[in-house]
Amino acid sequence: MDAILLQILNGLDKGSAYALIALGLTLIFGTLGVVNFAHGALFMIGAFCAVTLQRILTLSTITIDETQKDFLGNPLKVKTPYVESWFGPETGAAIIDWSVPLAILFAIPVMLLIGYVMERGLIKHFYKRPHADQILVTFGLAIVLQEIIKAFYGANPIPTGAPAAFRGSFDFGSMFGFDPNTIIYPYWRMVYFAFAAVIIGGVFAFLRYTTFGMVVRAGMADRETVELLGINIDRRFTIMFGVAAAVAGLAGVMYAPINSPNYHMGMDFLVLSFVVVVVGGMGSLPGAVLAGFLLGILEAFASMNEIKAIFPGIDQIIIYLVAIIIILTRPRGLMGRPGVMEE
Amino acid sequence: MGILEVKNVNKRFGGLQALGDVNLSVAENTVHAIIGPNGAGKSTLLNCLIGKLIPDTGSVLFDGESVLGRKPFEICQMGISRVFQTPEIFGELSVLENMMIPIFAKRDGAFRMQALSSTAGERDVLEQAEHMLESLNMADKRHMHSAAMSRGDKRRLEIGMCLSQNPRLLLLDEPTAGMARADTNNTIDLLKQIKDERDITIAIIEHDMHVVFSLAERITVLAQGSPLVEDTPEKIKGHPKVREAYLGETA
Amino acid sequence: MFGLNQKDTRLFLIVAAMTLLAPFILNPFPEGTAMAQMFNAGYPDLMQRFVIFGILVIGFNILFGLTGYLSFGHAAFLGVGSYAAVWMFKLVGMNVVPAILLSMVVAGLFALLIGYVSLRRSGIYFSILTLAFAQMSYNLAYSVLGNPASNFNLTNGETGLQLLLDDPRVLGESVTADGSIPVTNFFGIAMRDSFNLEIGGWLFTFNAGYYLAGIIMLISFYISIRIFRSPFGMMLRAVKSNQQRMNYTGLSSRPYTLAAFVISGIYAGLAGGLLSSMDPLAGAERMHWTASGEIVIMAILGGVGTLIGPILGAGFNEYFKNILSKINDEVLHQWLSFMPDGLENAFVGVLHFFVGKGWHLSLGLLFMMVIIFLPGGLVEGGQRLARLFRRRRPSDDDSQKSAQSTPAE
Amino acid sequence: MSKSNFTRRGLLKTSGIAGAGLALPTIFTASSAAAFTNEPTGSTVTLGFNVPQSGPYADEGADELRAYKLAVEHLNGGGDGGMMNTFSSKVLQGNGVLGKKVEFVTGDTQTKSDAARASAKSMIEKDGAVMITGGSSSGVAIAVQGLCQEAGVIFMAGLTHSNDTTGKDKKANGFRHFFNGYMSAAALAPVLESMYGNDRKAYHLTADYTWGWTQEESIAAATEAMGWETVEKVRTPLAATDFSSYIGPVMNSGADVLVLNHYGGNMVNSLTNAVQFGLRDKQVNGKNFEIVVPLYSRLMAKGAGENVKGILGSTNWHWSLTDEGSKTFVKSFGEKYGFPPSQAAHTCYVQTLLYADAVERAGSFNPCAVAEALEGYEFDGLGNGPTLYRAEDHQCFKDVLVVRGKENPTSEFDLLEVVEVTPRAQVEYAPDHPMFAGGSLGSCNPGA
Repeated sequence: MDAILLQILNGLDKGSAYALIALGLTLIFGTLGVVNFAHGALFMIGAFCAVTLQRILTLSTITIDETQKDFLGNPLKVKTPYVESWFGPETGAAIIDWSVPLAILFAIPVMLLIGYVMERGLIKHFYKRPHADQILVTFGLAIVLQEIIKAFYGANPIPTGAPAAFRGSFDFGSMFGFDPNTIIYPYWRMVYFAFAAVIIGGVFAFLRYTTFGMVVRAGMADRETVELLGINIDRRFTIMFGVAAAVAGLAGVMYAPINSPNYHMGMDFLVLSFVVVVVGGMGSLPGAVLAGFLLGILEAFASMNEIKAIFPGIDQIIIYLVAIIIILTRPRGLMGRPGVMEE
Repeated sequence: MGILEVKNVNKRFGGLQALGDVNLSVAENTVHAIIGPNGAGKSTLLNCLIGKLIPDTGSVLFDGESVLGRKPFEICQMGISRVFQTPEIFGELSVLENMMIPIFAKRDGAFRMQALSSTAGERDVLEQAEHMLESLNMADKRHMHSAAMSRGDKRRLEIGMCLSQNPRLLLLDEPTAGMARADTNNTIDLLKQIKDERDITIAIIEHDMHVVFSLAERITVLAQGSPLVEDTPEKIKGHPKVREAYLGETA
Repeated sequence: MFGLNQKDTRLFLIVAAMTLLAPFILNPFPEGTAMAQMFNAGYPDLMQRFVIFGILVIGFNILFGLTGYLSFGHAAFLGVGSYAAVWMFKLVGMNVVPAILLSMVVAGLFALLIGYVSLRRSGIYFSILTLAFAQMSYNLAYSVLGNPASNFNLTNGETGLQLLLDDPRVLGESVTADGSIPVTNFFGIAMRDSFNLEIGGWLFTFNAGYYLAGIIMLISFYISIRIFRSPFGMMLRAVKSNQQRMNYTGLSSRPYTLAAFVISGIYAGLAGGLLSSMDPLAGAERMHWTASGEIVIMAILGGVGTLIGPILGAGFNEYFKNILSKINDEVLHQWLSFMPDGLENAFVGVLHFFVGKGWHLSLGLLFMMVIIFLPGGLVEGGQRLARLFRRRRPSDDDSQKSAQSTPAE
Repeated sequence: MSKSNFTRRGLLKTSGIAGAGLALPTIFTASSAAAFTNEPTGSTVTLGFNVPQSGPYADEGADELRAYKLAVEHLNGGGDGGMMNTFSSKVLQGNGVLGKKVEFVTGDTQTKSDAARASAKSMIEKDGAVMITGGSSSGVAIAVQGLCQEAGVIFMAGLTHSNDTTGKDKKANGFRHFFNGYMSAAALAPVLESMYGNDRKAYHLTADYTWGWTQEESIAAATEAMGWETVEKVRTPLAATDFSSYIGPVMNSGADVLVLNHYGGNMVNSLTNAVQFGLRDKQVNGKNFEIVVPLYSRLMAKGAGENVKGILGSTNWHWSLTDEGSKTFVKSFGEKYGFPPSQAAHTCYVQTLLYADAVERAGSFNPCAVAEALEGYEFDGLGNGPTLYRAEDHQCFKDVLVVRGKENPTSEFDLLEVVEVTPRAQVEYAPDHPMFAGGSLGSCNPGA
């Protein structure tokens, strides 16, 4: 029982990341009709927003410490971050410590801008092209983006820690009356789940309760009619692309403390999030979120020793297996509409 | 006994009775029109005839054989050809190729692996297709991209493709919908010509009364999912029930 | 000729000539020069890759180009074919013929299975089904099916399936007289045998393996032309164009798509078998989704649905992949040594990001350029060039137009 | 008609044949002119450096490449000579190898066995490389080693830690300086015992591929021998990026030590996740919960950041060693590149020197002669103390370092501290040890 609860927690967490990326992919697909293979790269760039801010905050003055030696035996160069010399060592250290949450503020304008430039500069020209061309050009863009990041930051993962206040884990086990330590869960992962819930809720509320959102939803359902009403749906769709990029980017920022960001993390997520989108049903936002959590939880369960003992290697293939079963039993995924991407 | 027999067909969608106790008999070598106001169940009935929908009860027999539950290509191979509301042709293929495909289908059945023989070497199929195009007055367009043609020409080609298989029953679903007057008249002329030249049964679902009364030999009026009357065009014109349900407003 | 029309015959003869003369064409620079060091591609391994990936993409194009079904898991068949061939070398003997035949059979059966299930869906749902099957195959091949410690080591996991000295090879020898693993051969002609022709400063290498693969590629290409021009090919294009009409014309589209899927799977298996014949080690990475993606890239780069496109796309991709990754700063300095020092360093500093470890970046940019500016792929590029030249002479645009509905070469 | 098994182009580069440019075509045979594959006949010799330049191990590959370039510089008489000064053999003069200037070509393994073989083939067939070296994973090393055996060139393995490289997949033309899973385990076990006691319950998380399996087998055997109990061995997919669902159950199992048989990105993530779950703050069975990472590298430690503090593992070499060889190497590498070398850089540098030295001693580039010169060769002064290249399996035997993540690093490179230098005698094993059994070297292949 405790093991199952634990895996549900793990699944919710994995699911949060899948759902956030799939949500953005579906927004772009639903509004613009574009299959965006560069979406994983946007997630990765988000994570590197956190890395970049951390680097900016730790820009340092260099002083020579004669008492210590570096690896060549020369006097050691000691770095003191500017923020520490400006705000005092304690406040400065606290600011650096909180660099990941602060990076949210940094990432939003950056991601909106990247989204805007991407849509106006490239994606716009591909609305009328076949989906295969869209996939290929955005895949090419994804390679280019990740290679640029690699050229600047290297291929090695870069540790980007959560604020000290969120390190460590919470013991659900003792809270629910199980043995202590049986269900422990890191604070930051709980923050991530809550954050994902807020973003998902925010996107849905935005689409449902704002006029802007209503126009976009109407445009998703029937673009021509909305255009006939004299509404400039293109401009709104461009903005939605920016929003989708921002959602992916924020998912990336908050993910940085969970796993050290590296340049190929976007590709690692890309295929899985596409599977999630399709299992959810092309063009369905609730479907994407539902499928994200469903696959996250199933993946967590498949990694349990008890289950692996019965089906060796099941954790390697569970997502794909489930995807195949769902697509075969439900022709358009969990919540897809007919006629979308079926030709 | 007609070539197409619809017996006691019922179809519900949730709470909506789309078809209620439909009985219909289409006699061989006649032109039979099915008309009715919007929402009368024409499309549902058509979908039952071509196997796309399976009625809750009742049967649909073509030449004594049930069509229910059969796949579209099987129904076609039985001798029923279908013309769609918007012309369905192979847009990316040339007009000649469009015409060859049904001839191949007629000759070789639903699937035949001829991966290494040359299309250009299929003399008999080519000849038949050329001949068909000539009779449609489309021979000069044979190498055109079929998607580039006018709507009337596409319709002409589609009907020609159906005819090339010598079907026993031709099902037309609002064949002139959305067409200009001239194209509509051309299509009517073509259908008349077909009726005169061939032994073929035509079932037509139509909105346009001009088309219906130019072609049909018998007419079934559908209202609220059930046949109201079935008779010759002359009788239908004067029928009080029809006037009330339908023609009253439009005629 | 050969049952092809005049235009196709000409195309086929051009491809045949290029394939047979490739050792000359690919080595335009004299040996020992800086240009030769990087740009010459006439060495056996790369030449083999050109034609083998050509076969793979020709097959993929029969499915994707004609029916429009985008398989995102095609690399699985390549991988299965490779494994089958290596198993043949391990168990039976080093002749490549049975190995290649077995790879085609195994890949065909595997394609039949996956195609039968996946073709129940269309569009992106089909793509994701094929992707899921391929990723499952890859993951299992990499780990569970490749554990050397277990009794069921089908793939040898990370290292890849390789030949060992103690393999049985019932129809051949396990170990050669000098204590090595025997080499793959075609009735005695070793695949790695080459002979070198030296003319002036130029060196041309003629490799047995390349010529075997090249001839098989020509046969595959010939078959693909026949398929394109056959009633079957027309039906496949009909599937892409309008499935609804096709079904209501009395044709069942499923067996057609399945046949196309299996044929392209057999092509992929053949390519895999050839890869293993040239270099008898089969790695699981061949089945990774990025490998499948690369097949799609090559097909679209060349020009989807065209006859020659797959060969151009495969050649373009393999050439740049191999060449760009081998250029390093030292080579750049050597090339640019004619410049003043400051300028040279500046150029090297910039180019540094695009070669060697940055080759992915260049390749990504190249893909984007082709897709953005040449929607019809390299074939369209060629047509534009041809038109540019033709404009000077009285144009024959009408014949051009009338031919449009048949696939361009 | 003439035949050659692998074409050789290096031959033509400087041989003056170009002068006969307009002469009649001559068909010549490589095999009649050469005794072995890519025999260098001009004034230069070409080595092939095959390292991961793209993919997750690109940074490690870049460090290997730096070391190779440094080694070439030193062999050609440039720089300060590096470890050539401390090497016990003195035949290298800084005038190239056998008087030929050393040149090199580079390739990208992508950490995929297919791509690595293609890249190695291109260096052999096109560039005339007479020796291939490099790599950053065991799968690649074994695959390329097999290729070099077939082609008839020497393979000097880079970073490869699987027992199989010199175990069941060993080859006559292949040589490994780096240590292996068995040696890691043999070096670690006594330290683990003295630090954590001999009554421990270990839980293994293992990357689900060849290297992971051999490492798990080695560590489990060594720790069980000293009294530990192995509670569970769990395989994790190589593609996994988030290990939370594997780490969660650890605390449930009653284990008090977690062994992470992961490398590279897998290790960075699994260790980060384990620390995130607070495992290191827990008490189990009345003992502090501990985490062990059997194979460490500085780049991985850098990726995992603060999470490595206090975590034990083993490494082949570390820049903080104070023997003369290590100090000289760190100095010449550090002055050229601005930071200390990694263990991957060290092993690659040493392999290049060892190869050059063996050629000098053999007086020939012939792979068979070189192999003979390397087999059973005893040397010193290259950073790991007295070392033996064992003839039976082409594995180097030398001291192994047990290291621990440093609590108070003074710089971004100062992440590990050496806990113990385990002497060579303690990590030696018989060539027919069951973990290395099966397979045989075969006979050396000179190609041609």
